[in-house]
Amino acid sequence: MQRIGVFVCHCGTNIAATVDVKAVAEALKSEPGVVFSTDYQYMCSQAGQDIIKNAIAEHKLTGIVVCSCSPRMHENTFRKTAAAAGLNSYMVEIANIREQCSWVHKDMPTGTEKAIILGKAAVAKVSLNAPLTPGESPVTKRALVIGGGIAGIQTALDIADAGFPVDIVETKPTIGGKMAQLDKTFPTLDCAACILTPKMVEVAQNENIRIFSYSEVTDIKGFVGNFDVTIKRRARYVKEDLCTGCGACTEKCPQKKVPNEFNLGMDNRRAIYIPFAQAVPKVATIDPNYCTMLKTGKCGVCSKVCTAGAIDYQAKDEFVEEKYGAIVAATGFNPISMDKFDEFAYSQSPDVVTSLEFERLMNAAGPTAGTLLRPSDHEHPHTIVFVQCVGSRCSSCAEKGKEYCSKICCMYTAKHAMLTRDKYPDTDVYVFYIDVRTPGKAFDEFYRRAVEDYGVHYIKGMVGKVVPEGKKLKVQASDLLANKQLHIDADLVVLAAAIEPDKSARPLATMLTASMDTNDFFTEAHPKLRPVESPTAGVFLSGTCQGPKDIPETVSQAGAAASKVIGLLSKDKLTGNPCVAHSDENMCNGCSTCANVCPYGAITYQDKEFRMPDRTTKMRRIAVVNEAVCQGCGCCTVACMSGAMDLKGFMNKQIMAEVDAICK
Amino acid sequence: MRKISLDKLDQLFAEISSKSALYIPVDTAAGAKFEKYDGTKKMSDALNTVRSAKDFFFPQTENLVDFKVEGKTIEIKETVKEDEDFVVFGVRACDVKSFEILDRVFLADPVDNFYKNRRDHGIIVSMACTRPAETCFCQTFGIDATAPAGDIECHKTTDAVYLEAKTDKGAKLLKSLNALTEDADASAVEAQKAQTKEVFKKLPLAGLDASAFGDGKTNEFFNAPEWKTLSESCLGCGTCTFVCPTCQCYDIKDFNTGHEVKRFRCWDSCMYSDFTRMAHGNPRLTQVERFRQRFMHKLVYYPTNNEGIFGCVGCGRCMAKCPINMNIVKVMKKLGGNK
Amino acid sequence: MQEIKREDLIAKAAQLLADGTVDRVIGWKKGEFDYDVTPAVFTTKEELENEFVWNDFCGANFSKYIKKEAEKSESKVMAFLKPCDTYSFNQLLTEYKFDREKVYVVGVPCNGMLDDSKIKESASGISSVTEENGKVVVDTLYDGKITLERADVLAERCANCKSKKHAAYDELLGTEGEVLDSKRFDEVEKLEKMTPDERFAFWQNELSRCIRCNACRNICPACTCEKCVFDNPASGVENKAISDSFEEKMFHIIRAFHVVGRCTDCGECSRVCPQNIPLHLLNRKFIKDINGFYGEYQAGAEVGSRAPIVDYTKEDLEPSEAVERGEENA
Amino acid sequence: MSIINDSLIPVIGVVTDIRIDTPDVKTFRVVTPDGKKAFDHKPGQCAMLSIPGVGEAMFSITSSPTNTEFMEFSIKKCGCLTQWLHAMEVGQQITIRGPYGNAFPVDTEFVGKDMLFIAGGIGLAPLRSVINYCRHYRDKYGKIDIVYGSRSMEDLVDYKEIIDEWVKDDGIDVHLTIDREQPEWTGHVGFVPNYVKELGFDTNKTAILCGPPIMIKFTLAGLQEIGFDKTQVYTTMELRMKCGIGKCGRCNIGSKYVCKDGPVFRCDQVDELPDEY
Amino acid sequence: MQVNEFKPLIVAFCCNWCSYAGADLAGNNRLNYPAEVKIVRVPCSCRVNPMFILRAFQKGADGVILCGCHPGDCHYTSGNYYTRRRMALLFSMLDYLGIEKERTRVEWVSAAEGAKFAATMNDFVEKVISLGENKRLEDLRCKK
Repeated sequence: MQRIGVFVCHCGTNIAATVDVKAVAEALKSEPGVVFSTDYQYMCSQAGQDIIKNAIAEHKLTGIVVCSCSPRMHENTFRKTAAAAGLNSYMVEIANIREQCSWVHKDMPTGTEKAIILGKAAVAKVSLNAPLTPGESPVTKRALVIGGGIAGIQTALDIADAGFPVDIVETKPTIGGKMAQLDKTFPTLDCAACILTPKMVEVAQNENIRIFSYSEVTDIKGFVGNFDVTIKRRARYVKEDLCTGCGACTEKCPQKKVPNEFNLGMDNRRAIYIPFAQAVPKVATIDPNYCTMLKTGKCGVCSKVCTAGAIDYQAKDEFVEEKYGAIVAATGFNPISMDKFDEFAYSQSPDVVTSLEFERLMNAAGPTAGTLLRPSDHEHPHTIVFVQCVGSRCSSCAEKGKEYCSKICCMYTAKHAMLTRDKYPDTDVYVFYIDVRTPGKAFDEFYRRAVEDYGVHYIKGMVGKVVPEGKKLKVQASDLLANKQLHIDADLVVLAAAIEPDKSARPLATMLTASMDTNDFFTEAHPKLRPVESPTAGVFLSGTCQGPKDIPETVSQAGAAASKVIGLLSKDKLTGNPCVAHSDENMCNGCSTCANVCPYGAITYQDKEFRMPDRTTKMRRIAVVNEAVCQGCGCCTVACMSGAMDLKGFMNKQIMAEVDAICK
Repeated sequence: MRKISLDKLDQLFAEISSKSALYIPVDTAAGAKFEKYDGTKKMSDALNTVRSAKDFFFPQTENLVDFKVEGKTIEIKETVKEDEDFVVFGVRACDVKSFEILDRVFLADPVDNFYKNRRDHGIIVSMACTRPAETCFCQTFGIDATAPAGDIECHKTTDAVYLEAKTDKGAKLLKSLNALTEDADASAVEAQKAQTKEVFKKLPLAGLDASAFGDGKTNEFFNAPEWKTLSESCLGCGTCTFVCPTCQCYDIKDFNTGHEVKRFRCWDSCMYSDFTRMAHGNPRLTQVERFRQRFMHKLVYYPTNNEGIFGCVGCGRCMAKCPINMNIVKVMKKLGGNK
Repeated sequence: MQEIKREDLIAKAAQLLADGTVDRVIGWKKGEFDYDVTPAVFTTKEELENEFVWNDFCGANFSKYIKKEAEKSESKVMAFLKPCDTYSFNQLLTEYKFDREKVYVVGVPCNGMLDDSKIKESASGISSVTEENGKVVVDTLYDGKITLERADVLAERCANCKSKKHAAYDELLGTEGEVLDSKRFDEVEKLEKMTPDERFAFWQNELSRCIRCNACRNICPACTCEKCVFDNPASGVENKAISDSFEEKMFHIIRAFHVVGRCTDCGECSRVCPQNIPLHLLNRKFIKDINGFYGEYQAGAEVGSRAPIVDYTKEDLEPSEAVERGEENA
Repeated sequence: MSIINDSLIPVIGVVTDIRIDTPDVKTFRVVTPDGKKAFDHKPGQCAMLSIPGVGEAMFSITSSPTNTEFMEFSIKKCGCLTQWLHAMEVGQQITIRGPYGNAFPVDTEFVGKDMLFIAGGIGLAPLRSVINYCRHYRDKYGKIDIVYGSRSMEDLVDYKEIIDEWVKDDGIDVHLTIDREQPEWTGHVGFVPNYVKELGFDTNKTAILCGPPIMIKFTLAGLQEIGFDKTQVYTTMELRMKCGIGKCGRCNIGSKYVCKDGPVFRCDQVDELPDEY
Repeated sequence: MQVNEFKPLIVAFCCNWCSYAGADLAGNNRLNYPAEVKIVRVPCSCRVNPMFILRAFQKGADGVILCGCHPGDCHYTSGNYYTRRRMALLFSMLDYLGIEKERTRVEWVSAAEGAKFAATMNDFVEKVISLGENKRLEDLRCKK
C-alpha cells in the first residue's frame, strides 16, 4: 500500500475560482493510502514544488497526486520534482482539474464535486503505480542510408560530416539517382549534373562513407540503436577495387544492343557499361542478361582489353552483415507506368514521351546529345504539347493513376516549356493543366516568366486524346476557360507522369516494420511534428519515399533526417519510454495475437521451459516485448485474451481503478 | 393420509401460496426448474429438476455481511434475516435425502445460521417417484424413492395426489389444507409403490453397489492408480458440483461496490484449480488430485465423518450434465469392482 | 448412423499403433448407456476393441485433449477428427498451441451427431438407442420402442452443419464432403429482427440461468489461456459466482469477445451447457458481423490465417455504422 | 426481522501496536474497539483476520491465552492480504473472527512433561502462544527446551522477548541457531534439524515442531533418530482456508479438516492421513 | 420544476495524443460541457479493453464514450483502426443483447477539435439523459 500525498493547485484563480480547492484537499485526505493533502497557489512554482519535495521527505510519500492543469502541461515538471526528492518520477499522477474541470464548468459546487472525483481517480491510479525505470540500450554508431539519390547522398554527407560512419546501399551501379538524369533544375536552371556530381565525388571521397552500389538490403533485424542488416552485393563481374573506370571495355564490348536505362531506353549501351561519365563509383558493370560470356561462355573481350585485370566472370553475389544504429530510407520515386494511358498514345508513338524522357532529350549527355529531336525521325519538333497531371490527382481513375498531386510536375513542365522556347524560339509550346501549383520560393515568378516572357501557351484543360497520324500527333483537348474544343497537330507530346514510390520501398518497409500509407509512401511518425521519422524508432525518412517533393525540399529533408540520425548516434545509450508493454510469462499462452497488432514489431516469441505444478517441465511459447522498440500504445494488451500483456504505467488494474473511482 | 384430486391441485397451490411463498417444479425450455408459484404455473411431470433443490437452503451466492470502510475505520452492517416461511413442493426422495447430508455439515457445531434460518423456514413437500430414469441409482444408497419423506410426503397417481405429514411442521401445513383435501386410505399408494419398486429392480444401475466404499476406506482408495485414467477426460469445470444436490463447498469473497464491501459466500468447486491454491503452492496440483477429492469426499471422507452415510444420493444429475460423461457411477464401477 | 463403421476406425487405430506411427489414440469410450460417450486415450488394440465406440453420440471435440496429449511426450498421438473438429485443430495450430508433428489426424466423415437431451424430451427410462432404416429407435423402460426422426433429435450444430469437409488430416477414412451453405445465421437474424426490448428480455432469460460452472469455457477449443482472466484475482475482473445479473453478461460478452475471429463455431459451448443456454448465438453474432463488416472469414479454415479482429483496412466501417447496419437487418 | 448472527461474521479489531520483528515479519496487537480482547482462545488456535475488500485469511494467535488484554499475531509478508496488513498503521481497524481449530493439549497430555519446542523461521509464531502459556503455568510442566533457528539473526522472530525474558527464566534452555555465519552472531550456526541432533535431547519429552515443511520433515526424522516416537511429537499445519469451521470444504487432508480437526496434529496422526500435503 | 433531475455518469476514455488534447483545448477555449463527463486518459484508444467499458457500466456509468485520433492520424499509426473494429463488434454485440446503442459511442476528436469535443460531449450526455438510468448493464450491488 502506498503512502500518497495530494497537492491541489489553485492556479491563481484559474482553478480556485470554480473549484473549492481546500474542500478538494480535505475530501481526498480520507481516500485509502492518502497520508498528506494540501493546497497551494501555484504548485508548479518553485515554492509549490518545494512543498511537494518537503512532503515527500517528511511523510515518506511513495506516490503523489497533483490536482492541477493538464498533464500535457506540467506532468514532466512534477515528475522532475518527485525525482529531485528521491521519488521515482513515475509515481506521480496528475488530476486535470483545470482544462477538464474548472475551465469548462461554471459553478463552484459542480466544479468541486468533479475535481474531487478526478482526484479520487488519480489517487486510485497512483496507489497501483509501480516505480518505472526507463530501459537502456547501447547505440551502434553507424548509419545506413538506403538509396543513393540526392536524398541519400545529402543525408549520408551530413551524417558523415558529423563524424559518424555511414553506408549507402544503392541498387543501381552508381549513386546519383533521378537527379543525375535531369538536365536543368528549376527555378534557377542550374545544370543538375553540375551541382550533383561534386556531391557524388564528395561521397566517394569521404572517409566516413562506404558505398554499396549494385546492392540491396535483404534482411533487417534488431531495433533502434541495434539493427542487424544483411546487404546483398550483387555480382557485377568487375572487381571494384581494380577497375579504373577507363572505359576501354565498354567500347570494345561486342554486345551493343542493350537498351540504356540511364537514357530510358532511348539509346543503347554495351553489355559491360558505366551508366554515365560521372558515375560513382566509376566502375564498369557487366549486365548478365546480355553478356555473351556469361550466357554462353564464349567471348571474353572485356577481360582481354582490361589492363587492370578487373574482370571476374566467376563473381558471385556476396552478403555483407553489418550493424547500424540508425537506418534512413531514401528509396526515391519512379514515374508511373504509362501503359494504362492509351488515350495519350504513349505506347503507339515514340514521339509521346514522359517528362523524364524529355529531360534526357534535352540533356547534352542524352541520346540526342542535347539537341531536341523527335525520337521517331530525329527531326526538330515545331509544336510541342505538354500534358500535366497524367496519373496525378486521379480521384476518379485510381485504378490507373494516383489520387495525390505529384507536386513537381507543374514546375518542371514550366521549366521544359521555358527551356524549349529559349533554345528553339520557333517552337510552339502548349501546356495543358488542371491547376498550376507553384507555391515555392521563386516558383510563381518562374512560371509567370514562362508564360509572359517566353510565350508558352498555358491552357486550362485536359487533353482528351492523342492520335498519331502520319508524322503528326493529333491532340484533341478542351480549353476550359474559352470553353471550346482544341485540335492541335503536335510534333511531340510530353506527359508529366505522376510519380510513385520506388517498388523496393514496400519490401523494405516490411523488413523495417515501418508503416506505409496506401500509396506505399512511408508514413512519418507525425505528419507535422515528426515528418522525417518513421513511427518505427531508429528509422528515418529522406526524400520522396515519404511523399512527392522537389530537390530543395528533398535536400532539406535529407538534412533534417541526418540531424535526427546524428542526434541518435551521438548518444551512447538510448533511454526508452518506460511505459511499455510487458508480458507476464506465466500467463502468456504464446498465441501470437499481440504480435499481429503491434505496429512496431516489438513482440517476438521464444520457447521457454516452465516448471509445472506437478513438478514436470514443459516448453511453452511466450511473447517477449522488446522494450526499446515498444512505443506503449497498448494495442497488444487488448488483443491479449489472458491479460498476460499489460502496459506499464497504464495497467489494466490502474485503468479499472480509475473507472471504479469515477463511478463510485 | 389425505388426498386431493388432480384437478384441484391448482386450488391447493393457490391456498398454500396465499400464506407463504410456494415453489413448484415447472417445465422450461431448459428443463424442469423450481419456480415461485404465481397462480398460473403448472407443475412439471419431469422426474427431476435440472438444478437440485439445495439452492433453497444453500443458494449459489448469498451475502454474509457488508462493510463500510472509511479511513481507518470499518463499520459492519449485518445481514437481515428473512423470516418468511416457504414451501417447496415436489421434491424427490434423492433431494430430500440431500438435505440431511447438507444438515450434517451446516448444522454441525458451529451451526451455519444462514443455512439454519432457511431450513427452519422451509417446508418440504416431497413427491414419490414412479418413473425413475436409467440414470437413477438412489437405491444404491438405501434411498427409497417411493417413500421420499420430507415434511409432507406426496404420491401422485393418475387421478389424485396423496399427502401424508411426516413432521410436525408438515402436519401443521397439511391441517391448514384440510378444506381442500379429503381423508384417504393408503391402498392406492401402496399399490403404486409396489409397482415402482419393481421398476427400480429393472433399472440398469440397480446392481450398483457402494459397499466397497465408506467409513475409513481412505487408504484403500487414495493411491489407486485408476484415478489417473478416470480423471484424464475431466475438463475441470464445475458442472457436476453445481448440479449436485450434496456438493456444499463454498468460497467467501469480497466485492467492492465502490461505496461498501460486500462479503458474500458462493458455491465453489473442488474441480477448480484455484480451490486450494495458496500464496505458496497448491496441495492439489493437477486434475487427478482434484478429481479424486470430489469422489473420495462423497464416497469415503463424508461417510468417515458421518457414521457411514454416503455423500451421494444417486440423483443422476451429474451423469446427465457432465460435458464429457464422466461421473460417479463410472468411478464406483472402476474402483469398487462393480460390474 | 455414421458412414464409417466402428470396426474400420479400430482397424485404422490398431494399424497405426502396430506400425509405431503413434503410441496413443484419442477416441471415444463407451459409457453406461448408448449415449454417454467419454473422450479417452487408448494405447492398445485390446482397449480399443473393448471400449472404443463410434456412434451418433461421439460429438465431443478433442481439441483440449489433443493439446494435452501433444504436450505430454515426444511421441505421436493419433486423433480421430470429424470435419468440424478439424477447424478447431487448425485454429489451435494457428495459435501455436502444439506441434503439428506430434499429432496424426485421421479424418472421419460425420453424418451429424444426436443430442441426447432432445431424445430425453421424448423418451424416459432409456435402455438403448439404435438406428433402423434411418430412424432413431429408442428402447425405453416404460413405453417400449419409440421411433424418432433423426432430424428431430440431431444436435443443433449438426442440423446447421457448416462443413462436411475436413480442413486438416493426415489420412481420411471414407469420402471427403463439402463446405455447406448452412442456415446457421437464421437464428441470429431472428434475434436481430426483434426490438431491443425483446432482445434484452430474451438474453436476460437465457443468461440468467447461467450457474458459472465454466463448462462452456473449459470445453471451448479457443479457450486455451494459461489462466483465464475470470479465474485470475490479479485481472480485476475475476468472478466466480453469479452474484448479480451483470456478472453473467460480463462473463459471456467477454468470453465471446475473446474468441472473436478464433471461434470456429464448433458449438461445443452450447452442447455442454447444463442450463441449455444457446451460447453459440453469441459467437455466431460475432461471426456474422465479421462476415458482414469485413468479409467472409472462417476461423480454422486454414492454418496461419489472420483473424479480422487483429487486422484492419482504412475504409472499415465506424462503430456507429456497425450498430446501424444491425438495425437495417432488422 | 432480525439480524443473523453467524460465526462467519467477524467483529471489528483495532490494531493498537505494530512491532517490526524481522524484515518480513510484523507482530500486530489487536483489541476490540472498546479495548477488550476479542475472544478467548487456547494455545495453538487460530483466528481469521481480514481487511474488507482485500481478503480474509487464517493466522495463528501468537499471544498466550493467559494474556487477557489483547491478542497478538506475528505475520509474515507473503501474499496480497499480508502485504496490506504490513502496510497498516496503528489505529487501523480490521476484522477478526475465531477462535478456530483445536489446540495443543496443554492441560492434558502436556501436563507434567518435559517440553521441547522446535521452530524454524515464522514457525515460532504458533509456538510462542504455547511457550508463554507454559511459562505462565510453569509448575505444570517439566523442563523446557526451545530450539529456534532462522535464516539469519535479523530473521529471528521475537528475538527481544527471547533474550529479555525466555532466556532469563529458570528451567528454560533456549538454543538459537542461524543458517549462515554472521559477524555479530556469537551463537550456533547451522540448520535446525542438525542442531537438534547435535544437542541430542533425552527422549523423555514431548516435542512440538513448527516451521517450513522441509524443516519439519528433517527434524522429525532427526528426532526419530535420537529415539523419539512419533506419538511424542506434535506439529501444526496450514492450508488454504475460507470458513475456518470445517464447512467450506477445501482444507481437508483425507477426512480431516485442518481448520477444525487441526491445525495441531500428533505426528502419528499425520501418518494416518493420506499423503496430500 | 423537476426535483430529482437525472444526472448521468459518463466515462470518457480519451487517447493522450488527440482527444485528451482536444479536451484540453475545449478547456482552453472555455467551452462548456456537462460535468457528468469524467475523462480517463489512455495512451491510445486501442488501449481501451472492452472489459473497461463493461466495468464502467457495472460500477454505475450510464454511458461510455471512447475518443481517439481520426483514422489515419493515430500517434501509433494504426491503433485506432483496431479500436474501430473492436468497438464495431462490441457495440454490435451490446445492441444484440438489447442494450441501448446510444449508451456507447466512439468519436474521433483531434487535438485541434476542442469545439468538437465539447459538442460531442454535450450531445452524448443529452442522448444518455433521454435514455435515463442504465438498467440493462447494471450491477444492483453497486447501486447506492
